[in-house]
Amino acid sequence: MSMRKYISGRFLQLIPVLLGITFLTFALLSLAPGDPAQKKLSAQGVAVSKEILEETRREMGLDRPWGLRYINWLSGLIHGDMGNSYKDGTPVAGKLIKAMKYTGILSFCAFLSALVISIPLGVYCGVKKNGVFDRVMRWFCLAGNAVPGFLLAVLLMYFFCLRIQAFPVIAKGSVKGLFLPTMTLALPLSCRLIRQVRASVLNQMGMEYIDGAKARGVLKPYILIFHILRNAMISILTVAGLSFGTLLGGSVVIETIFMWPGMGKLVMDAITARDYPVIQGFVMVMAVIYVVINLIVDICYHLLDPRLEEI
Amino acid sequence: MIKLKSIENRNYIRRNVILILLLILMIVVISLLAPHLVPNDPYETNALYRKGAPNLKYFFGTDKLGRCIFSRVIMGTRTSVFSALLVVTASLTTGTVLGVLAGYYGGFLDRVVTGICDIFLAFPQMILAIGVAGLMGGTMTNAILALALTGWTTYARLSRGLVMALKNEAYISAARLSGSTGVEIMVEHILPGMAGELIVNASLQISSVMIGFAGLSYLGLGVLVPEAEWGSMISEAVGYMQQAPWAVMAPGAALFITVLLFQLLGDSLRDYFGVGRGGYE
Amino acid sequence: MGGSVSTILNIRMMYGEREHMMKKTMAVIMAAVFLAASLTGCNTSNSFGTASTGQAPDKKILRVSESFALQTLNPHLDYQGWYTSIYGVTETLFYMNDQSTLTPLLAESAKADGTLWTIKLKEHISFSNGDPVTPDMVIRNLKAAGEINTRFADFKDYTYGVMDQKTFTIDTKKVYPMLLNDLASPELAIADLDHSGDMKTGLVATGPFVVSSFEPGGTIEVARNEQYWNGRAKLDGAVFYYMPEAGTSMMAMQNGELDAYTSVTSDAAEQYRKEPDKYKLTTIPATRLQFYILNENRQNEAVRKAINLTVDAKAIEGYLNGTVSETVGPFSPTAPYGKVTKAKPDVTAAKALLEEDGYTLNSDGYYEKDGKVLSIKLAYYAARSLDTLAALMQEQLKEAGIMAVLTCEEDPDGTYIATGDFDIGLFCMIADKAGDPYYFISCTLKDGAPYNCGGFQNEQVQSEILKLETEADTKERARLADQIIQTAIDENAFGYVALFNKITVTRNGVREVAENNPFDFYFLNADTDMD
Amino acid sequence: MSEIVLSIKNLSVNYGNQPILQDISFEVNRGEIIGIVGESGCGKSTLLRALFPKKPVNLKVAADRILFEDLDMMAGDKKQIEMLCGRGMGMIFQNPKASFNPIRTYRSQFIETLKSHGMYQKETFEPLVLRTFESMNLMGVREILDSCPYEMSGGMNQRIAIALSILLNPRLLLADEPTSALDGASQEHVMEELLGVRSHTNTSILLVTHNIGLLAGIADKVGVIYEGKLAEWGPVSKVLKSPEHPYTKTLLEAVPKVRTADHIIKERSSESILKLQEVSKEYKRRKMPFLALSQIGLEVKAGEILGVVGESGSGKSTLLSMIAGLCSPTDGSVIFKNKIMEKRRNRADFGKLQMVFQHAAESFDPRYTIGQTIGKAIKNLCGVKDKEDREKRIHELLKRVGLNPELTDRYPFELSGGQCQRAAIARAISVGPELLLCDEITSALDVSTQNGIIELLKGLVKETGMAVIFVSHDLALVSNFCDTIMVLCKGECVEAAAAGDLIKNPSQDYTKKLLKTARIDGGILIGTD
Repeated sequence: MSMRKYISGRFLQLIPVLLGITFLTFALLSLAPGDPAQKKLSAQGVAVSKEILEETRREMGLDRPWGLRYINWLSGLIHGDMGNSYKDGTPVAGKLIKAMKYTGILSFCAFLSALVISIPLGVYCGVKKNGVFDRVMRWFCLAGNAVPGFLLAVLLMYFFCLRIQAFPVIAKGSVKGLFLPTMTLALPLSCRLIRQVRASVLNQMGMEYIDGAKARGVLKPYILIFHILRNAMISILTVAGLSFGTLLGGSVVIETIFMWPGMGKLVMDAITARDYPVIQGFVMVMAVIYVVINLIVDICYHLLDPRLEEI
Repeated sequence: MIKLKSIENRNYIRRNVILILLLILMIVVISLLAPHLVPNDPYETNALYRKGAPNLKYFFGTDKLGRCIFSRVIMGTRTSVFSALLVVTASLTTGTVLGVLAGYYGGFLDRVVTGICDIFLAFPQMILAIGVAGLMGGTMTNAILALALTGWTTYARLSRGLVMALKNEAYISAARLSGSTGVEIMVEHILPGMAGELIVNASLQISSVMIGFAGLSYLGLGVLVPEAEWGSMISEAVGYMQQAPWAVMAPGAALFITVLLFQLLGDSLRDYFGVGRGGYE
Repeated sequence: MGGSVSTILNIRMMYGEREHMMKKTMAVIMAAVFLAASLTGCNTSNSFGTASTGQAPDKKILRVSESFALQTLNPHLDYQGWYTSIYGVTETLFYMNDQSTLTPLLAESAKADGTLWTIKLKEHISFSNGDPVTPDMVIRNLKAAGEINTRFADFKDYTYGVMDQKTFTIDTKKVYPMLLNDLASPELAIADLDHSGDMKTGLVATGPFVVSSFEPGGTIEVARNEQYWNGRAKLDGAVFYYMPEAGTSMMAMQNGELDAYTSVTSDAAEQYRKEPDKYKLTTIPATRLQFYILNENRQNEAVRKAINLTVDAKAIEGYLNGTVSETVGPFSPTAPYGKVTKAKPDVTAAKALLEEDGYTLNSDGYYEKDGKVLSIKLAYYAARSLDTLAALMQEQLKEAGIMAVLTCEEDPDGTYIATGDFDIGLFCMIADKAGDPYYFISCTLKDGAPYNCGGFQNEQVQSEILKLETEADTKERARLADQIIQTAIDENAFGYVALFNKITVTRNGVREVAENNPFDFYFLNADTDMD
Repeated sequence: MSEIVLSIKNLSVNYGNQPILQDISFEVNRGEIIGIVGESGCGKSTLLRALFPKKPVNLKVAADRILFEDLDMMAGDKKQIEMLCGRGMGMIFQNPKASFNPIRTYRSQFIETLKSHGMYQKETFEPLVLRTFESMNLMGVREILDSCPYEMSGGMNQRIAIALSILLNPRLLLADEPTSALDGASQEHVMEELLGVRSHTNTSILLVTHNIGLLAGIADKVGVIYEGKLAEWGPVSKVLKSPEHPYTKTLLEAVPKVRTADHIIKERSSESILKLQEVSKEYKRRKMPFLALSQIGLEVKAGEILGVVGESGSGKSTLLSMIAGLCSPTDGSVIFKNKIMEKRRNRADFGKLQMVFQHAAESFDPRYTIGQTIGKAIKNLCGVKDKEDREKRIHELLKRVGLNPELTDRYPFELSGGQCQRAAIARAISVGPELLLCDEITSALDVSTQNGIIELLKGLVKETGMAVIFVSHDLALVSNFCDTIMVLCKGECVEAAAAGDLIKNPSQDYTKKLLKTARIDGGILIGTD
């Protein structure tokens, strides 16, 4: 199995998926009610006459059928230009990269803290199955999944910022500003991950080779780390990889509340302002990121479990 | 094959599942009889008693426009629970049918279905939901469509995987040899084999769909303002949380309990059927 | 991506050797590795953003939250001029004072005969880099704005002339009495086009403040313009954070991290009213108008009159607790024009009218005529709390026995405004764009106007509008405007409900942030101060 | 140290509250190999689990005395007993894959085990392993150590597991049916290895198996367990030659012996049921095309029983599924009653040709009763519409295969292995096929139930005159009742001939080797040729 051939194969698969997505988005956008020119001109509620509307629409190229627009958007893409945003004319690529940086950092920290929280707890619950701690954790995880993100965000902000003044409300861009959004993202994620870690640990503990190792008198910590945790990492990694994808989607709500100018916020504004190029660019970048994440998860999969050979 | 747990353990789990099902049934009944259970008209505004504390007339107090929160929560069950059930049944049926066909017949159909799945999966669910709801306008039907559009892929991939595994079981080949047609095999042998796993995922997805609705409402894309839906009630009340905390707590608690119940149902069904960890998102 | 693949490859080797080493139990090492990674993960992040500037001890820096952020500083593009004016960086030839009357700022005086306007600039006006403001630079600004801002496209067709160092002429080719009001719009700000570069990072203009740091789409900091032509700003500087979420601004204010901000939500306002010692709330009716159009092609005079009598603006103002103020005419009470009257809400009179018109009350309290219930279609869109207004109007109409059916549209201009498919059509727009009544009247009452979609036709009004187009004297214009609007109200074609309030919250000790000016595009100025 | 390694005095064991073993007493001397034999499910594996220090959670053990050398296993101090695992007693499992984590190298698992007992020094590790592997003639230490268990065959895994337990030089080795999951060749290697272990390190071995024939060549003493009791105990020659307990007698007869008496050639109509012409099948595994079958040609006449013998992986199941139409040949054609069969089979084709699978319980959908499944086959293929008629035919069929009819409403997991297989056969013959394919239908069963199934098959062939293709890895069993035998090795047909000629004078040496191993199981026992 040559790694390069596999990777290039996976990237080739990306092309049809990308075409599919961008075409779907273009169709969806053109069918949607709401006219970008109208939204742009009357952003501050000032009514606008018909001629000015027509002229702006022509300027933005909205008068041509969407099929045509799709094709020249694609040709633009091939030369690496994702077009300019309707809202302020700045190139879409720049905006996306800047937003990507913020979302990337937030997602990475949230993902890491979720792993740091859920793996030790998950393993402990798995090993001490149906103990007191395990039951408490089960209820904690079920509860953690039942709280909507924005409510958790506001409650955390209210508690941490106002009540115990631990963090400033306006702390965008600094380390302190990172703590609250990371926690708001990490908590629900780790609730799901703990359940997954516990399940895969239990799954591994039931395997026959564990009895084999015990029969040979192998010490407990070795069994835990090298047999149970190592093999369990495979399924933990898959679920974690998938959830990283949703994190990267930039949870719009958290980014709006904590003033974190990530991708979620960017696409949310773009949708309300019908900023088609930004939406297109976002969809494209997300598709690439998603495939890359799946690829990384698969590679780790093959490294950890060499049995899967059918590349 | 399904691993059947030791007998007395299964009775304990079965009792658990029935208990939770009863509680959920109670919620569904509340939502059905909502219009009759409601003490006062959920849409009637009362200027004199805005953001009023809970009292005998208004059990959970009133919101910004003086509407009774208790009756809105009761009415809210109908919108939240039914729309979540609608989304899940829609995505369950489409996803499973496509997944089973792709898994059983394989070949070209399989590539097409997985291709479509990849496209939809490349969208994070929330963003696609926001996209559809935002572009098509914030009505409940659009929100249901949006979440169903992204929900079906989980079932398609899950059922395809299960069918691939079940397809090579001996009793499937035996059934083929005893003359059952493809469709008969799918309906009589494969679907019952997967039913456990699908139901577990369905109940877990109901909870994530409800949270999804709340998120959409917070962004103003969920339900129209006057209509009572927990998500929009919470997002509206978060603004004046400090003056009227009950306005947030009541719908929040209702959503929390219902979602918790469906999670519990999913969890105990998973133990009952002894199925693996189907991914649900 | 290559990086991450190689790290994964050496995870496999790492497992290999560590197993051989086997010095300490692996559990300790695994936990340490995870903790270290998460900590480094966190603190690498502070290398990228600018840490928030805390309150410098000696300097007076005003901290403000704004719900809009600029990508570039070019004042002529779209509405960016509104914000460069809010930041106190740009100024225009004329400006609207608190009574929305036109007052000279950069310009000394202006007079017009027919279509030719001569404007004289003030003596000692200069840019923040010391260069004097020449008529030629002003003309280049107006032309530039005409080029890139479609709403001021006329300015690229006018002919300009320079008389001397301080005066220049504008020929508008056809009589256009509202030229000075246009010149007062913030989009026509005067900037030094030679030294502002591409206006991506800096801007040289005439305002009391200059841009010290600007992060596109994020925070902007301004400092005092030491070479300000019109005195000296009291503040040392100001910071404008981009905070789109109202709840966050409120918490920041309560947490002492903000000094002032505008467009305060009603919930936040109620919270601030609880602590008068800390916060000062100023609420004045601004220029954004909530009104409804009555469809004359669908409902007869009696029904429309009954509707106007039922809708109680005072009660609506009560419900929206402080975000809006009821209004009679479309313009703010302080403006010189728009002095009109309308009938007090009176449900019994409305019912009498309906019964007179042959309607009878049916069992569940709605009026019906020969078997058909009087049900009217109320179309609105879910923005600017029009949805709450629709719900409240529905309740009020129900008392008068009129069944209002709500339909929400995503895009009003594409639907009920264009097709006229409504009995009552709600809309919200800025009525007083630049201190002159003509703009609103031309949009809603003139024949063929975009928002005259309720079948309003009145010969006399049309002739008055024509006269208004060319009338130069402001008093005469006010009289004409009042008469036009009064006819619209009397004919029950339109219903003006409420004007959005401009609510500004300031920490005690903060003064002069244009909180009494009805226009949204004035905030920071030379007199702004805090202690 | 004392001569007796292990002495047990009336041990009784039960799972939860279900008694399994009662008053078992015996002693194991140093360097002695004890064989324990009994039907599957009689509790012989439970005996080993009861002796091992780490016991499954709900296993209750009571005994007057269990002494391991001089350590009292019942009352001794916990720590010392724990230390016995691996150091004092070694354990070899039935499933060869069970002893090692499949995706970690042998080297890391060897080091880990040695380290847990503080016996690991970096320098002496490799030579030590080299010496032990040599003593068990395992070649290529370095390659083995650096490869992973999933890359090795079951046999190799088992041998490496034994090597590892020897490294810890235990005094007693418990082997729980170490060879039953392996095919002939690797079975032989493992046996030799165990004998080697006993002679080199004087370790005593407690060997548990259901195949009494196996013990003949290896065990010093034999114990027979019947209904939880030690029915018979004594030196191997006495027990096997002149058994006292009736159960031991039946066990001995049930072992299939290579039939040397000449086979009576039945007169048969010459009508050929099935003909295969140069059929081959190619799979894509690990990118390289893998030839499962190449150029197989065979012909089966009505009423003929064709035995197909081959080790695991020789393509025998692929052959059957191709004939049944479950998968299609890459080239060559399957001709059934001189009509070429394509991949898409309709109901008529299935009617004439049926198959019975190796794991009977798995060939029934667990959610339907036996009656329902058989009923469906009748409804689909024989077109019997009304219920009573079907009910009657099901009862008749069950009687015919020797099951009492009220089993119709029982679920598959409520039936024993043998009963399930009989029900499967009932389903297959319900449509009166002209060709019955049997895919190792007896290898998962005990020896006694195995004979019952064979008798049933022979009866059915005599009655209906249908042809049977019987696939198995056990040449001795096949030689007993098949008319012709075909030997498969790695997808190629090595040799095919009438049963008698093939047994008497096999032409290929592969067949000779197969015969030799088959003889070891059955032959030595009785001493006939």
